[in-house]
Amino acid sequence: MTAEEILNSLKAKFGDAIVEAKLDAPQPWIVVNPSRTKEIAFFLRDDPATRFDYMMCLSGVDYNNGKLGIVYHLFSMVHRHKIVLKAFCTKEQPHIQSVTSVWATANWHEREAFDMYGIVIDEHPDLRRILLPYDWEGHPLRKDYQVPEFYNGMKVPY
Amino acid sequence: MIETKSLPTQYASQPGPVQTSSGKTLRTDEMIINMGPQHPSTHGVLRLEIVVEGEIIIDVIPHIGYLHRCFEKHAEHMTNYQQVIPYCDRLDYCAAINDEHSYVLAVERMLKIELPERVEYIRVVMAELQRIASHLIAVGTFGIDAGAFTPFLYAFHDRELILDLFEMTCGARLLYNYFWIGGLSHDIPPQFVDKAKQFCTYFRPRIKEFNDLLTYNEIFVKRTANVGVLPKDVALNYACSGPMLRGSGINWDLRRDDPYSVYHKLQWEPQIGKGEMGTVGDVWDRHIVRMREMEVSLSIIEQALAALPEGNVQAAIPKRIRPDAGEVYARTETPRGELGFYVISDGSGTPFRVKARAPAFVNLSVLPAISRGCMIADLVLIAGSVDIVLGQVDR
Amino acid sequence: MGLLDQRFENGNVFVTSLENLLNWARLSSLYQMQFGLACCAIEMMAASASDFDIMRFGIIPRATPRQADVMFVAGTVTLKMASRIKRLYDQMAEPRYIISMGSCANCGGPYWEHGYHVLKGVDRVIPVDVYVPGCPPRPEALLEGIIKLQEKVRKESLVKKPA
Amino acid sequence: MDAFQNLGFWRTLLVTVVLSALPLVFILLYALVTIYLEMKVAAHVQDRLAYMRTGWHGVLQPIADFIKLLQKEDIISVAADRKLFILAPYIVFMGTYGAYAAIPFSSIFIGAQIDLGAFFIVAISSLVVVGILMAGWASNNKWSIFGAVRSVAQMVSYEIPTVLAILVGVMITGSLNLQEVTKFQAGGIQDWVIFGGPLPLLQKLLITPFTVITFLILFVASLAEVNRTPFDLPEAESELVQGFFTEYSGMRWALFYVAEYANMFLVSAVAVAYFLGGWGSPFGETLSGPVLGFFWFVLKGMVLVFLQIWLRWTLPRLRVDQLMYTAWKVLVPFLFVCIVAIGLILVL
Repeated sequence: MTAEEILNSLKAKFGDAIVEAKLDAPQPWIVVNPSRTKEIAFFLRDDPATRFDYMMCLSGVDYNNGKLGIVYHLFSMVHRHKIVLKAFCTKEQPHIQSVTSVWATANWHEREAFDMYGIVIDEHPDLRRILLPYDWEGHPLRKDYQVPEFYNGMKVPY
Repeated sequence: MIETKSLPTQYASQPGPVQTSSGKTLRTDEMIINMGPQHPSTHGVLRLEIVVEGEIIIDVIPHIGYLHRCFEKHAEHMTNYQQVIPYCDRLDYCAAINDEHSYVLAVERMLKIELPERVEYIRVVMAELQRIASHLIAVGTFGIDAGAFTPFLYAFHDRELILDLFEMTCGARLLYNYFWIGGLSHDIPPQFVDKAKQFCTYFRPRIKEFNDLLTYNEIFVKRTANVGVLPKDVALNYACSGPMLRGSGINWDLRRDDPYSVYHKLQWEPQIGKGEMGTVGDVWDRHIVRMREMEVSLSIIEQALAALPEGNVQAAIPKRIRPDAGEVYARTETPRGELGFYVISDGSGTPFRVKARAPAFVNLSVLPAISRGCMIADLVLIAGSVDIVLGQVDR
Repeated sequence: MGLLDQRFENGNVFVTSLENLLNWARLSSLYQMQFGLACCAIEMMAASASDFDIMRFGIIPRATPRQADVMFVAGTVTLKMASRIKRLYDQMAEPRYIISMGSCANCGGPYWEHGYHVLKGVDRVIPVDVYVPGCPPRPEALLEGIIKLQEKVRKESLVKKPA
Repeated sequence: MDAFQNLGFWRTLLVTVVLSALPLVFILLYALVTIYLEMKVAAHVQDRLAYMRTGWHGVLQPIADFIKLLQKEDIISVAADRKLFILAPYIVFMGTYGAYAAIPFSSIFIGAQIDLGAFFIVAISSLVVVGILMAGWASNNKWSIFGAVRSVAQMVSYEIPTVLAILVGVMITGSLNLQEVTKFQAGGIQDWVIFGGPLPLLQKLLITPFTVITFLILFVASLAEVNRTPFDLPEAESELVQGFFTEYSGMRWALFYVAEYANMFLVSAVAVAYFLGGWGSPFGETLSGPVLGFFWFVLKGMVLVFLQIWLRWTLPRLRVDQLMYTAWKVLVPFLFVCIVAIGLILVL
């Protein structure tokens, strides 16, 4: 299936939940509503025409204009096609729905996005920090992050 | 809908409350044990919080991040794209070349440049040599997990020979910085081809010796067969890759199915687990897939060396790399599986965002699902068969 | 401190002979704690494998800190790991020695500037006896570090240090 | 011991103390040699050299280790059960050392001429289990408890095949006294119990397969008794850190260590006494005598110890349930068959 067909079938099913799309990029992407990612993901995985059963990657991004986002790279082992989904949120309201129930691999990736960007993943079964210590303050991969002077009495900068 | 709860029960005595015939529930005691961060068998600084009932595991909670070295932050703060390569080396320190390969591939796809043939062939040779070296560490330390120390030393002895080849080429033993964007840091030395061929002829019988020592050892087979079974659907749902996925019987190899470099010009077949000693997808299958992949790599190396063309080892690229604004996700098959780099460029000379999709990170996340109901001794083996490198898990 | 260290007021012939014997025993039997952090751990493993064979110096890996004499801090120490390393150091029995292996453990290495989660040098939490530079150091460099440590142990004294 | 009955009380005491110290000297010397041997054998299996720096080819290494451990800081953690923690290594060592009393080192030297020698060894070496359980419990460390519990389960299970195998020896030699057993096989290699003992030719031919199997089972079971690979689960390094002595440091740990090596020789000595002719020379009368007897006994024991070391550096480790399976469903049934068969052949 080409990206255009995928976009059309998504539009037909979800309508206004599909915010925007860029199909002429080398890896075409579709922007979806951050509070409806789960049902869209279920549809993409279970629809026999798409069958995106393999999530390659899930990355949090700080776009440095007050916008945060999560990028889903999907792949189908059955049809061997790819698509990129994106969901954006603001720094003030960083909420994106979890897709862990669709692809189990998203669990740790989403925890990492929370850890690094502070994106709150709604409906995530176990939303804790994953890489940094549980008592760490701040979300280091945000572009405006300031490195703390001390952590637990240990000096952090060189 | 894919059923992820179809995991097989591994022992007759399932953990949980036991009822007598009169309906009374017996009390059983559960215990929490910490394995790691310093433990002989966690392959680095992984910490596993284990809930056990006697020796049987009820739950495993991995705690990672003890080696979080801020790779993604560094990638954003370097002065140019090339400076990220040494940090990629340090992600998966057992297979540094494969990490570089993935990153330079992502940037090259972004720049849309064509590489000289010679570069691609040398890259294939190096990547496959590195794959053998990495698998040797994996199976060697796996031997230690199973209680056999000697195979580890046999494996490391052979690995040294590969490191000699690398050292001859770029001067480093472990972290190379050899693949550069648009080519290689420099050409291979003249005697390299002969030495590499010698290594191939030397190493083939050694694989057999290793198999006799460990893989087909009766005790080892008893320990690993039917343990830690990872069914196909679970493997896909957790997006496992590499020997993990192939061990579960899925015929999937990025070198063949999402071709990069010159793998499509060479003759070879991916190895998959067939459940020869037990169930498809058990620990032994993952081990044998690694052993057989080493043989496949040898044949790839021999073919690539035979077809090695003459030519330049650097494509004509601008001194200052400034890809157009955009994004790319490129993936390669590393010894641990699919290593992808998601690179976003904003048109400046430094990457805007680099996300490493680390195979060890993803493969490790399946560990709790496949080790419930096992024994502590099995957990050690399952963790060993996942073949994690903490540098990649924690980045 | 070992059982006898710095228990003597002044050195005499007996004390110095005992000192020589104990120092010889200590330096020839440095049990290593089986513990690696990152890239350098692979080189440490290579050093204990057949080609370099660290056991020639009497170094045997022990899995528990209680029975170890020397800890190689081989790799990047992160802030999350630092408290654990401190605890492992505390669990080791005196006399105990630390070899900091590789640039990361020495001073933060390549992660010194932007590594928000990297401890810039393990000597900020535990005392270090020998620093082995390199990223990662070759196994030969580690062996040299061990010889340096042995030289250091040879000069230890049982006599109480002047206050 | 009969020779001392005419001496006074104090002289008897003195002689007893000196004589009982002899096995201790032997154990210490033997432990030093075997620790060195273990590492060297391992190294040569693994294509390397091991100790090279202390003395010629590192022969002084065990001595250096010993001196170092002597003056190492002695750690007893706050949460540990202090009394049991301190007591445990001594009990483990005592169990082993006590068993040496009934080992016939030579035709003129045996610590105690007990008629129930074999029985005494089996009984007193079980004391080791108590010590190990104490060590594991007192350490207040979960890995230690696991090690201790595994160790107890393993030793108790493998006691059965060991005792049954010794029983086969008793059936053939007709004695529990290890000196008597040795004298029974004094005629050289063809009279050793492993080859059927001094029986008529037909019986010997019939019985030999069973005795060889019994000896092999005894050897396997003894591996488990002393926690050696492939049965080294109690101290499985990759699983339980160091098992029951995870928390021990310095001299106390050294005591465990020496006891472990002493145990290796102990089980070998029992096997040698019952199946390999004890201190008897393999050539019958030639090259026999009290001193040469001692030499033969130690040589045979060391060959078995060497086999244990060799196996350790070759094989992987079993799992707990497989370990129990091996004991109860493989070794014990085979031994029952052997016992019945040997009994039938003997009454022929």
